[in-house]
Amino acid sequence: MTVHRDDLGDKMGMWLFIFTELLLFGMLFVVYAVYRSMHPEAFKLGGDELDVVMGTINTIILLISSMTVAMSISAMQKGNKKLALTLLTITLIIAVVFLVNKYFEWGAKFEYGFNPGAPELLELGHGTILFFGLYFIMTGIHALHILIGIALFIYVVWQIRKDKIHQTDYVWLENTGLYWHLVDLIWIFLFPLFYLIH
Amino acid sequence: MSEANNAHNVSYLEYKGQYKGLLAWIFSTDHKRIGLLYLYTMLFFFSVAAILGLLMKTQLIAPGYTIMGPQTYNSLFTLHGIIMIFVIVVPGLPAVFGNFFLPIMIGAKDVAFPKLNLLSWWFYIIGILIVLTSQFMGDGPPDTGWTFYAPYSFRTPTNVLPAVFGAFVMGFSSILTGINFVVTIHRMRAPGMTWFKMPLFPWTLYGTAWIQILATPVIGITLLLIVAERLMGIGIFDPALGGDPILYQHLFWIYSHPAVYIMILPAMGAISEIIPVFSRKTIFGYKAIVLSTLAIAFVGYFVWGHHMFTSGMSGRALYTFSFLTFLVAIPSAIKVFNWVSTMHKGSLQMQTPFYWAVSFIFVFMIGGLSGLVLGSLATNVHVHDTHFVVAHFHFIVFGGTGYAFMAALHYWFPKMFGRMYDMNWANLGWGIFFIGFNTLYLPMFYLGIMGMPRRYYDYLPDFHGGNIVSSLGAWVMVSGIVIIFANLIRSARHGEKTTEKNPWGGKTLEWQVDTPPTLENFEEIPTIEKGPYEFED
Amino acid sequence: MNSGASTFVEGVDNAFIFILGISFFFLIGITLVMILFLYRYNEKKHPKAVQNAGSTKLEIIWTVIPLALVMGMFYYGYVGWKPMKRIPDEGVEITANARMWSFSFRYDNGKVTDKLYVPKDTAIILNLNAVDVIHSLYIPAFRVKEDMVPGLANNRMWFEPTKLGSYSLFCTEYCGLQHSYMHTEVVVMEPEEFWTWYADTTGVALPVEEGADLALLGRQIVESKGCLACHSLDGSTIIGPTFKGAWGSNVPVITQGQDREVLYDYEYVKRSIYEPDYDIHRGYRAGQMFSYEGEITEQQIELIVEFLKSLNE
Amino acid sequence: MSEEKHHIVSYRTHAFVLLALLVLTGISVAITQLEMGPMNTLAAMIIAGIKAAIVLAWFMHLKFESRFFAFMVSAVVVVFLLVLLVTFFDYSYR
Ligand code: HEA
Ligand code: HEA
Ligand code: HEC
Ligand code: CUA
Ligand SMILES: [Cu+2]
Repeated sequence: MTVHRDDLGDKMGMWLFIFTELLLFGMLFVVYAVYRSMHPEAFKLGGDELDVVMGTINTIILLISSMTVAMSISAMQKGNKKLALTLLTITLIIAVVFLVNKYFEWGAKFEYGFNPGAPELLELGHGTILFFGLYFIMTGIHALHILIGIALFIYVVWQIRKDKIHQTDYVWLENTGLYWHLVDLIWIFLFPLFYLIH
Repeated sequence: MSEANNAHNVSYLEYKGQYKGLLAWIFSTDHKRIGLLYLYTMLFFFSVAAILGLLMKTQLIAPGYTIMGPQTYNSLFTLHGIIMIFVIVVPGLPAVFGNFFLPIMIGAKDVAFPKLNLLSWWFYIIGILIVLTSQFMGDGPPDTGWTFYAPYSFRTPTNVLPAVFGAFVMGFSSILTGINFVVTIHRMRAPGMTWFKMPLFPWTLYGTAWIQILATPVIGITLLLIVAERLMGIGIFDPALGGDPILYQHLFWIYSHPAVYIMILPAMGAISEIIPVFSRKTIFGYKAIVLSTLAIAFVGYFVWGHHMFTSGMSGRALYTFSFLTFLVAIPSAIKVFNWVSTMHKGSLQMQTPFYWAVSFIFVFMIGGLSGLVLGSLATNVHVHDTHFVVAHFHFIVFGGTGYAFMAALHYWFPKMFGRMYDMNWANLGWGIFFIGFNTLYLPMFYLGIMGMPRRYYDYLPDFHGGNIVSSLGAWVMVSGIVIIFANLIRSARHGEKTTEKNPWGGKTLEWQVDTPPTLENFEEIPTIEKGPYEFED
Repeated sequence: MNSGASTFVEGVDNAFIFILGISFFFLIGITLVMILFLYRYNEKKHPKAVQNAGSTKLEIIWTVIPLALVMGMFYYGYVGWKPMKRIPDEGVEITANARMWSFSFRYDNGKVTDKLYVPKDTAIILNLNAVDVIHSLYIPAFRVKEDMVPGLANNRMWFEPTKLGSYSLFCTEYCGLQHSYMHTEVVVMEPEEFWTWYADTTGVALPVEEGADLALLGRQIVESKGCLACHSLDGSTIIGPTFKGAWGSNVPVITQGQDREVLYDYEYVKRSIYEPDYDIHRGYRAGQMFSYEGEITEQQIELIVEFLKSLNE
Repeated sequence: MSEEKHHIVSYRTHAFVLLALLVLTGISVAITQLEMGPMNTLAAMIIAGIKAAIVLAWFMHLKFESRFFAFMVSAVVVVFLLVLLVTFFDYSYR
């Protein structure tokens, strides 16, 4: 069989996939909006329990990582393999740092008994249960996407080393980049909705 | 590669690749083989689920215990619904005929992502297997109905998890098919095939693919939330923890209503192919049909609330949804009118696929018009969750999608298998089936108007009469189906061989390639100059 | 079918007639046209097709006319439905309680019944309540139906019966094993008759006569409250543990995560009925049985206990 | 079949984009510390929307891709917003 190559088609496929992800999270945002409209007070109080500093740090590093990925694509287009690899490695490290932060954040919440099903939480009233339920579900699924992103980056780095991804064929890198920006996009909305409401 | 195995002249059925036997199929990335994989899987599970339906009807032939207890009955309609919806009619025509014919009809050698295509079949099979494990594990088969309504779905002790998770995995399959088709249609049409020279079946697949992409993730996350609810007691839908069970219904139907258009659009596409060919006449109102397809796909996204008219939603939401529901009925009406007009002054060839197509229009009208009764607020309150609804959706899902599937199967059969079926048996099977079908489902409308609720294992004696007729109809219909399937299966293996490229005189590309198609479909990609249905005077 | 049994019937049936009328018109019309075509333009009679690629005029016609018709349908549906949502301020308020798998109706004076008794020509307002999962209250003769959603505030429906008699009342939202047995009746009475019935509250406190068969009375309660849907009398497990031979046994239970054994006595039965999730019988699931507090009086529990005792003989 | 031209975005542009995003993040954190009632959420959402648009346009190259991509993205956003709106026909009037 003749192997046919269609970068634009591949990119289009990736975008379509991103749409499914957007709607998946979109529905969680719908759920969030509904419950917030029912329990505005509890959601404010819940927001106060979250650590704004931690959230801001994570936002900043995620944005930085988005830039490094975008830059690595530019580097690849210019044929600068080494720079591309360095930038991707930085991204990977940031992704891991993000998860470490998340781990500590979640850990603290578990300690206070805000995790689903904890007896302390059950006493706090419906709004708070819903807030933390959503918090864990939404940041949890987001974290899962970060994990997938990490796996994709490892693969891409490996392929670049083997010169399977190179200056004239880098659609994998581009698509992985798109995926990573999606993760960033979602966080852009998660962050104010959970951490910043007062 | 030896001469005999040249991709250009060896039929896809005989091509010898890397693997042999069964493996040559389940690891093949050829869109035609994948189409057949879906077909076989579906025929098998259709038979299973159909037998479940038959058992239910047998139970309902008389009030009280007939052949099973309530727990069995409840798990039967659950499994019946899950299989019929998620395994048969949602993937249905796109996965079988879309995979097989979309690339050929637009002049391409394969879909855009052949490996993804195979992966999607694997997701499908794995999803089915997961659903099936729910039947055999400790706590008993799930008994929630295919709608998994909260909070019952996490109160019941039965195995809801695997069923929900299996449906979730099948969602991936649906999404991947959708992505594949959109990219294929955008990027791989043969030179000269502009959008408005594309046949109607690919058009409907395009609309469907968009719904698959935009709606399926919704059911994905909803089912995941049910899983989270059962495993962790997270409280999103649990009224005891503050959750709102009605929100579950919103999310469920935000997917499942568009899903009914996933089921019907490709069916309409197949009918739009068959009618012009057997009328020897170009399709009437090509553009109107295309636009109505897109309109259904778009508006269909915003009418989900008509499944929830008695759920306790706000009054304003109720009439908004009712209004939108009526709007979405119009494009379907336009299609019906165009089909009938296509037959006007044609030269009608009375052959099996055409019988199926014409009877499709009839049963689809009944199903669709009963949808109008359901879409109107006052009448819906009375017949919601009664057998009227059951009749509506069997008429439109089985009558619509099912009939179109049969029509498509009889239409494309010679091309797919390079063999012909026995026309007389096929027509006989169709006749018996058609009679049985109407005897089975028409009484359900009556039962519903009289007030017999659905998902009732047992009923008051008042409803006995209608149920007897209906149950007898089920048995008539089975005889029809058995004849049809037996004929097709026999013919696929031993039927008369044919290499005739164009047995029905169609004008679309699939009738210009070899029978059965070669591995790469086209020796040379054709350049398109004419529209798809240009029959000469 | 029971035409005129409530004030809604007319509006709903008008919508039915309007929609079904148009539907039959199109169904029969289009079918006849198709049959005519099959006959007239059969290839034998009409070997040469006449090409015609469409007509904008026709497309517009058959977009606009059906659009007008469905707007008519929407209108009739709206008109027939609107009064159902306009709940009057004055009327007899009754609280309808649903649970797996029985209805009970509580009147303002504390009377609780299994059937719904209502006066004719009076607005009846039902406050809908569900304990466990979603149920739905459906009275076909009155053309009313509304889901009973657990936790949903202000969940109400109303109707005004206009004909004497008794009519079926179904649960139409699937709610599990015995969903199809979750039905009862509405009894429409003359207002005077209703109010006399209403004032007679002797049913609230059971008149236990001297020498009555207590176990039999207990059995009647257990049957009417739907306990037997989950608890068998023959030793088998349905959803909950069997009643057979249970009295006086030592039950292995889990109390707030602690394993322990308790004696199956009056206290235990009472707690199981009022606070079922306090002690969970090992091997069974919490959250299946919901509290009957307010629905079963202590006096009734005594009778249930008599019945349980009788099962040991 | 890669006949399309590739637009290479310069490192400088990327750096500016990041700077803009960080500034916007700062603003949104600052603004939400003020007591403005429901306006808080509105402001935060508007800023998040701007940030998202920036990421889509530059980092995700929508600005340099064929117009059809941007059209698809807006269509999806519109569908999502309509779903949200229609859902609130129920919740706003319960
Ligand atoms: C293939 C699937 C399919 C399709 C295409 C449809 C099409 C339609 N459906 Fe159906 N529906 C289902 C599958 C489908 N449905 C299923 C599975 C359920 C039940 C789910 C469950 O609860 O388990 C359901 C339930 C359902 C309900 C909820 C019932 C309830 O539970 O209370 C409603 C309510 O509005 C409804 C309405 C409609 C309408 C208005 C259409 C319209 O699109 C129909 C349009 C067609 C026509 C109008 C006929 C052709 C036109 C003419 C003959 C010309 C004349 C026309 C005019 C004058 C307008 N459907
Ligand atoms: C594609 C969709 C589809 C199809 C085709 C069918 C087909 C049938 N269904 Fe369907 N049904 C649903 C989708 C479908 N159903 C859904 C979604 C529900 C809702 C579930 C829920 O409430 O959750 C439902 C619910 C439902 C109920 C309602 C249960 C209730 O509410 O109480 C009933 C009751 O009679 C029923 C009966 C039947 C029958 C008798 C058939 C028959 O038409 C089947 C007839 C066909 C045969 C009997 C064929 C026999 C074939 C063979 C023996 C094969 C031979 C094989 C070879 C030669 C290879 N179904
Ligand atoms: C929906 C199902 C259901 C219904 C209806 C139901 N129960 Fe139960 N019941 C259970 C389950 C499950 C358990 C075991 C779990 C537990 O201990 O809470 C149980 C436990 C009990 C127990 C403790 C028995 C033991 O062996 O531990 C008693 C007593 C009891 N129920 C009485 C009743 C009575 C009286 C009624 C009717 C008024 C009733 N139940 C209705 C499901 C039900
Ligand atoms: Cu209660 Cu069904
Ligand atoms: Cu629908």
